[in-house]
Amino acid sequence: MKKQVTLWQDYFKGIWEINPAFKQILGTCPTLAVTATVENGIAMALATTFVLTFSSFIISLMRKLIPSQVRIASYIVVIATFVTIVDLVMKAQFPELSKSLGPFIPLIVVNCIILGRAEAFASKNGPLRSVLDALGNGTGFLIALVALSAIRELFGSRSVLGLQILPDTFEPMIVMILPAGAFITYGLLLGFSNTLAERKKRIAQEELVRKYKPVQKAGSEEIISQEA
Amino acid sequence: MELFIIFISAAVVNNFVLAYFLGICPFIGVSNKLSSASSMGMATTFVMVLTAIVSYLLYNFILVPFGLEFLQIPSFILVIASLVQFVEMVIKKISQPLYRALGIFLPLITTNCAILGLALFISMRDYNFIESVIFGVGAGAGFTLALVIMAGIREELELADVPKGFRGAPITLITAGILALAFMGFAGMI
Amino acid sequence: MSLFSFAKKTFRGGVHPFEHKEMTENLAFEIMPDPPTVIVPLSQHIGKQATPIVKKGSVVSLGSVVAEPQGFVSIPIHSPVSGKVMNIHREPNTSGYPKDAIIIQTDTTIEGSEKFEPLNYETISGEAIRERVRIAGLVGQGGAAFPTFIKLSPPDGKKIDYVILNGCECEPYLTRDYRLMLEKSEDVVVGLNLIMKAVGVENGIIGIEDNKPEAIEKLKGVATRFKNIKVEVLETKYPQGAEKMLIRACVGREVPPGKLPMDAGVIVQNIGTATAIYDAVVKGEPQLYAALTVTGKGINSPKNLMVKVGTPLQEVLDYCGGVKEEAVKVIVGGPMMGIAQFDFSAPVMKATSGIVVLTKEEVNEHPETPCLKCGKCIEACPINLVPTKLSRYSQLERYEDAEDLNITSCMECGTCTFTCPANIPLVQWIRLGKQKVIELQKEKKTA
Amino acid sequence: MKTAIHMIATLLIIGAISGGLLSGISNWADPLIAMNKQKATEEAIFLVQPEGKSYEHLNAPGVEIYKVFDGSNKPIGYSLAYEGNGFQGKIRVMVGLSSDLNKIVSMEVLEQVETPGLGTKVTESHYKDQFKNLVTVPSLNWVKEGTAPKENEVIAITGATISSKAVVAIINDGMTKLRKLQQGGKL
Amino acid sequence: MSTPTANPVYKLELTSSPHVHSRWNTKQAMWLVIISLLPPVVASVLFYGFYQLFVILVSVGVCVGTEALIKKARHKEVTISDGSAAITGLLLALILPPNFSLFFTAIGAIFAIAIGKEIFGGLGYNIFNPALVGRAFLQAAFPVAMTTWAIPNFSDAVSKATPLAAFKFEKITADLGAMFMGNISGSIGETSGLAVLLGGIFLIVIGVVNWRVPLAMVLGVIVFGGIFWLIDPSKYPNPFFHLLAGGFMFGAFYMATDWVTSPLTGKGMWMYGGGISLIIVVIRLFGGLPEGVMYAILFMNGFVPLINKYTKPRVFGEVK
Ligand SMILES: Cc1cc2nc3c(=O)[nH]c(=O)nc-3n(C[C@H](O)[C@H](O)[C@H](O)COP(=O)(O)O)c2cc1C
Ligand SMILES: Cc1cc2nc3c(=O)[nH]c(=O)nc-3n(C[C@H](O)[C@H](O)[C@H](O)COP(=O)(O)O)c2cc1C
Ligand SMILES: Cc1cc2nc3c(=O)[nH]c(=O)nc-3n(C[C@H](O)[C@H](O)[C@H](O)COP(=O)(O)O)c2cc1C
Ligand SMILES: Cc1cc2nc3c(=O)[nH]c(=O)nc-3n(C[C@H](O)[C@H](O)[C@H](O)CO)c2cc1C
Ligand code: SF4
Ligand code: SF4
Ligand code: SF4
Ligand code: SF4
Ligand code: FES
Repeated sequence: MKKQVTLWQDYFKGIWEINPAFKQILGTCPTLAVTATVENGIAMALATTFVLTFSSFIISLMRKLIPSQVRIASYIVVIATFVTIVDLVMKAQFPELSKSLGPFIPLIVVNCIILGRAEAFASKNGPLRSVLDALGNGTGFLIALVALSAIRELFGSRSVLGLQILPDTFEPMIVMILPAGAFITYGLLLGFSNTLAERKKRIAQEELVRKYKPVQKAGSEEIISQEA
Repeated sequence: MELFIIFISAAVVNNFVLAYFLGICPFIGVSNKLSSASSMGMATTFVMVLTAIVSYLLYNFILVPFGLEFLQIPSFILVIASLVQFVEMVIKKISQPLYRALGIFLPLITTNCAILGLALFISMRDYNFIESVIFGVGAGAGFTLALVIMAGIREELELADVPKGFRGAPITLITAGILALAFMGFAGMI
Repeated sequence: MSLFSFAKKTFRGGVHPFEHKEMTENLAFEIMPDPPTVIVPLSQHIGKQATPIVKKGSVVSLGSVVAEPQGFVSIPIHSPVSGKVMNIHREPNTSGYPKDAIIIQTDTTIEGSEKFEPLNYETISGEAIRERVRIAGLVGQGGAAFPTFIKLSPPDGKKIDYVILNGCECEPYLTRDYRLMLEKSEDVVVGLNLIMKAVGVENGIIGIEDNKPEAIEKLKGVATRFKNIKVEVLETKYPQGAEKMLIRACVGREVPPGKLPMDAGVIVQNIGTATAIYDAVVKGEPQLYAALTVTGKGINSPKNLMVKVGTPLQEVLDYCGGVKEEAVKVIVGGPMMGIAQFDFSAPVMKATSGIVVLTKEEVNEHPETPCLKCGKCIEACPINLVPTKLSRYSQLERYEDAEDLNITSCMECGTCTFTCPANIPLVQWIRLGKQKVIELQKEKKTA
Repeated sequence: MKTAIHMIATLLIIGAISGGLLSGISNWADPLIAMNKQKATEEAIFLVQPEGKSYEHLNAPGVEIYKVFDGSNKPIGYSLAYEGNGFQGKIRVMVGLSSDLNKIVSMEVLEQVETPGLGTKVTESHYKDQFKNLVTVPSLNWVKEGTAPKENEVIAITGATISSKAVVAIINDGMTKLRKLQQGGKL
Repeated sequence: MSTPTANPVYKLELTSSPHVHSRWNTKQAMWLVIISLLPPVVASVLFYGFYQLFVILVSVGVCVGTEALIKKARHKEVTISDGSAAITGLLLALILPPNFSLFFTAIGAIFAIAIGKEIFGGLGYNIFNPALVGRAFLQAAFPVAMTTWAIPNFSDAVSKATPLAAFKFEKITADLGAMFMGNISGSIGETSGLAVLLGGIFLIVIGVVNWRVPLAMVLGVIVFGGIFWLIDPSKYPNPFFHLLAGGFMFGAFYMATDWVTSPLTGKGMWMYGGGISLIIVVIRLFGGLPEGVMYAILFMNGFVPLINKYTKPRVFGEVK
């Protein structure tokens, strides 16, 4: 029973608690670069998840065999191998998509999410948990990329996933699919998610104060006003 | 003139950070203090130039002749990793103060996609040797420029009343967005 | 504007507040009658407070010594009236912190007064001048109340080239130095000559702002009789009277941060200090009077007064017709550097130069907004600091950054606060930060 | 010493496995990739020469030029691939030309990184259709909207004058090179 | 120790020195800027008609409203009466093309205040000029609408192209006299050089605007533009064309001089003004875009913190 819980935990924490794009602020470059359309965003997230999952799996299997001095180098080779596989497959089967993602597929190699999870999790845990962790982080990354690209595509091209949503009278805001729009949208999303998280924390804290100091009403107010 | 254009294009018009989204992590991570930003910029520029040279040689004299292009990604990344190690060792030998200034930034550079991106661009665009070097210098200068501007702004913002949730990465991204708007003025100059 | 003023001698920066000197500049000094009681603080100077040599109930005569100096940086204190010692204890003080004081009830029936032997200023030796200045208990009249005899005894090895008399009176409203220069021109110049003799210096300069043409005229006339004394006309600008600025304007030297004027080979004394030296040497009088201006739109009849040291502020205000209802501030000193008062039983001291009573309209206060980065404070700071950053660092308790930006060089002239359109209390924050930085520096030294 | 051997051995083994795996996959992928590329080029060549049925890659220095033949193997003209700077970056075009090089059959934009919604309008038909039957002598020219174009002129897109101008300039550039080749009898 | 006999008769303030203050305050400076903008406002209505007044009203209204909302949401004092948001709105409207959509205007105004100003903490903390941030956003979002010009009233011109666009794309140099009076197309506020000069000189004379920045820009553009003109007068326009064309004057007097986003020190202001003019000339002569004043000012805004840091004045008495 307990094990069940931790396994779920391994998967779910990647979605919000340690969401790579919103909490760890890793993998920023692809997050910004490929989110002009939802299609690209999803493709990028899937490619990343693929590499992340397989390399986590392999690295977790080999974790006891690799001497720690050449740890990073070995990880990089493993990751680079999977990235090359993705790159070649995409080029062979989806030439259009491969073109629009540009150099960002090869760059998955240096995406810090992958090396980060390899170092922080896969090198210390068994294959099952590592794969779940990788899938969780991949899902978190996917959610973030979809959120970002949906906003950008909606305002920048009036559509989501190629389907026109906003009416023709709405002039598309080209800036949203330009670098500036990417930075600003990501910044705003991040800011609002932080604000939300902070408010949650504050409310929880107030709750605690109220619970444990039911008599000192004035005192609790003071703490709140200090927070604000 | 061609070389000058490559330089300006890499440094300003198609700035790696603000137009190509490469090296955003160090851009966000190391831009909170001016001193570390300029050190990081210099270290990265140095590694970029070396990478440009080595990856040009590797690609054109080993991978292509032997039909090993599919090993491009693993070999580039290994080369970069060993280059950084090598640079670290050399700096440690020749100058302790420089090592202390740059030391902690060097390992970070290994996982900096701007460097790998640079190597990939060089092979993709068929630059010749001199062009590759100039491209490396330009990209490094552009990276340093963006990093240093941002560090200056962030030191200033520490004194500002930025909403709590927006401090740190969010305001940095938004500032980068406005900077990217400003850099658009240089479009079409290449 | 500042483009056209390069011809006149001055320093970089500064501001020009409304002067408002017209209220008192044409009023001659009146001598205020002795008050019923005087409160004589034991510390009216920088340095250790003096030790009382009288007790409760002692009878003292005018000019007799009531407290002896304690240590080197200290001075004796003389009784400003004849009377009986009522008590010796803590009393309110114009500095805002209560201080030990001797309270004397005036008794005009007590006969006699003590004076020194008058000396001939042409034949007197430097040594004798210094000794007279010491026993007469003179302190600088420029505001800091530094014991004057110490300034007159520079350590061996320091070569002093100039003595500058500070006749700027750059604070708005105040006209004490101006009236002294007009009414006692002779004493001022002779006083300067005595200072030059005491420190063995050849060159004397009297620096006067160009808003005081009559004083310039008069002193130039008297100075022609003396070799090596000249009058420099300076641009009217606050804080022209600050030592470092004055030295820069008159002789073009800059006193480095943390150094004293004598390190630049200059000694600066106030006009009032010069007349006090004259009185002590030539007339043999210890310092019993404070010359001061009582002014501002909040006082009924502004005056220039000679007031006995130890007179409570309330007495002085009452003598000048009392405070108007619309007054919002009563300041001892000038409006730029002075200290706002809440307790009018605090006494006038040796170095008190004025009491300014301001109304709301004169204070010109507006709500504070965040810094607008207009740069006016930087342009105005005579020390070339960056007040906006210093105050913000101090506010955010980033004292190390403040130290790096030389917060300790600030002379707290208040020019920055005066000029700031955002109405930020810059110097107030800087003062706080400066104290903290100095504390931290001390801690570091002892650690 | 033992750890050193261990280290090197590990790396070598990982490297060998990776190399083997990749060479396998690349053996499978390379022909596909090459085919994709080939197909794309071919499509473009015939897109600008609708009558074309076969082509021949001419070996000309500095330009990518194809001679195009119709069903009866009669040469009907050329397809020229050429590139130059647009507003944001490189623009690559394919131009179908008559055999005497004096007329454009049709024009296609292969690659561009112009601003979406602005410069990308050069790929839309109302712009590129203007190039059909355009006279290339003495050279192409462009005019602003509201002006009647001559037989060698195209109307620039409002808001994307720079990109429109760039396409014209790129074609002119390519034509200059071609004419030199033509004079040298190399076509 | 005696108890202090606090005087009950007077309401005394016990703040520390200095006890007097100059006539300057934030609100007054801002309202003076608004007054100084009257000539360009009048000129815009004269040249392009009454509709422009609606654009101005929408822009000002939305800016002020956005600022009030954000301050409320952050539980801060609502400070719209200081006039700074109104200036942003006014300036934003004046640098838009004639007959601009009111909806787009509102979007620009929201962006200017929310992203250009309040996200940095509001008045005094923003790094970039809010009105220009708003315009740069609009330019990038709706480039076609932002480059659609109109022919001003009283003009006998036939082309809607701005002098800069005409120069860039057709190599036509406009008549300098017409450019000064305003008989040329352009953004509604920048059209008349005369009106801008009137307001700008007013600001300099009353001391709101520091003269160094406009002077540095004017000298800079004459020098940098002049160098290219001397190199090849047939290819590059004469420097006075640069001076009168586009938003140069408007930028130099009203926008580069924004206290908040320009350097603190005199030396810094020279560098800043010079940098702006260099970038303007480079963009105009070599860039893809016809005009670069907005980009140049925004770019140099980004440098201001660095400039401030390295032009810190020498502390009095310190030897370097
Ligand atoms: C901001 C500032 C303004 C000053 N203005 C004057 C002034 O106007 N006149 C003056 O005599 N002293 C002024 N002083 C004091 C002088 O710096 C200096 O201490 C004094 O002239 C020394 O003379 P003393 O020892 O006789 O007082 C000022 C000091 C400061 C910090
Ligand atoms: C601790 C201390 C020691 C001083 N020592 C001397 C001295 O030896 N010689 C001298 O001429 N002035 C000396 N000064 C006086 C200063 O130069 C200066 O005149 C005094 O602080 C008053 O300046 P102000 O009125 O500008 O504030 C000393 C001041 C202080 C605070
Ligand atoms: C965000 C942005 C993107 C732009 N993208 C393009 C572009 O892709 N192609 C182009 O020719 N001009 C582009 N421009 C340039 C302007 O639209 C320029 O003013 C226009 O090309 C001039 O054309 P006009 O004379 O029809 O106004 C862009 C401008 C901006 C602000
Ligand atoms: C001289 C002066 C110029 C100004 N220029 C601008 C400007 O160009 N754009 C703007 O949004 N606000 C301007 N303001 C208003 C205000 O300073 C600006 O909104 C701040 O940047 C907000 O923090 C100006 C204010 C002054 C005093
Ligand atoms: S490693 Fe590169 S891709 Fe990954 S987040 Fe860092 S900078 Fe971006
Ligand atoms: S009051 Fe201040 S400014 Fe005036 S003379 Fe005295 S020290 Fe100087
Ligand atoms: S108070 Fe200090 S910081 Fe302010 S102007 Fe005077 S010396 Fe400069
Ligand atoms: S004078 Fe005030 S508003 Fe201006 S820069 Fe200094 S602190 Fe800021
Ligand atoms: S106030 Fe003008 S010089 Fe003192």
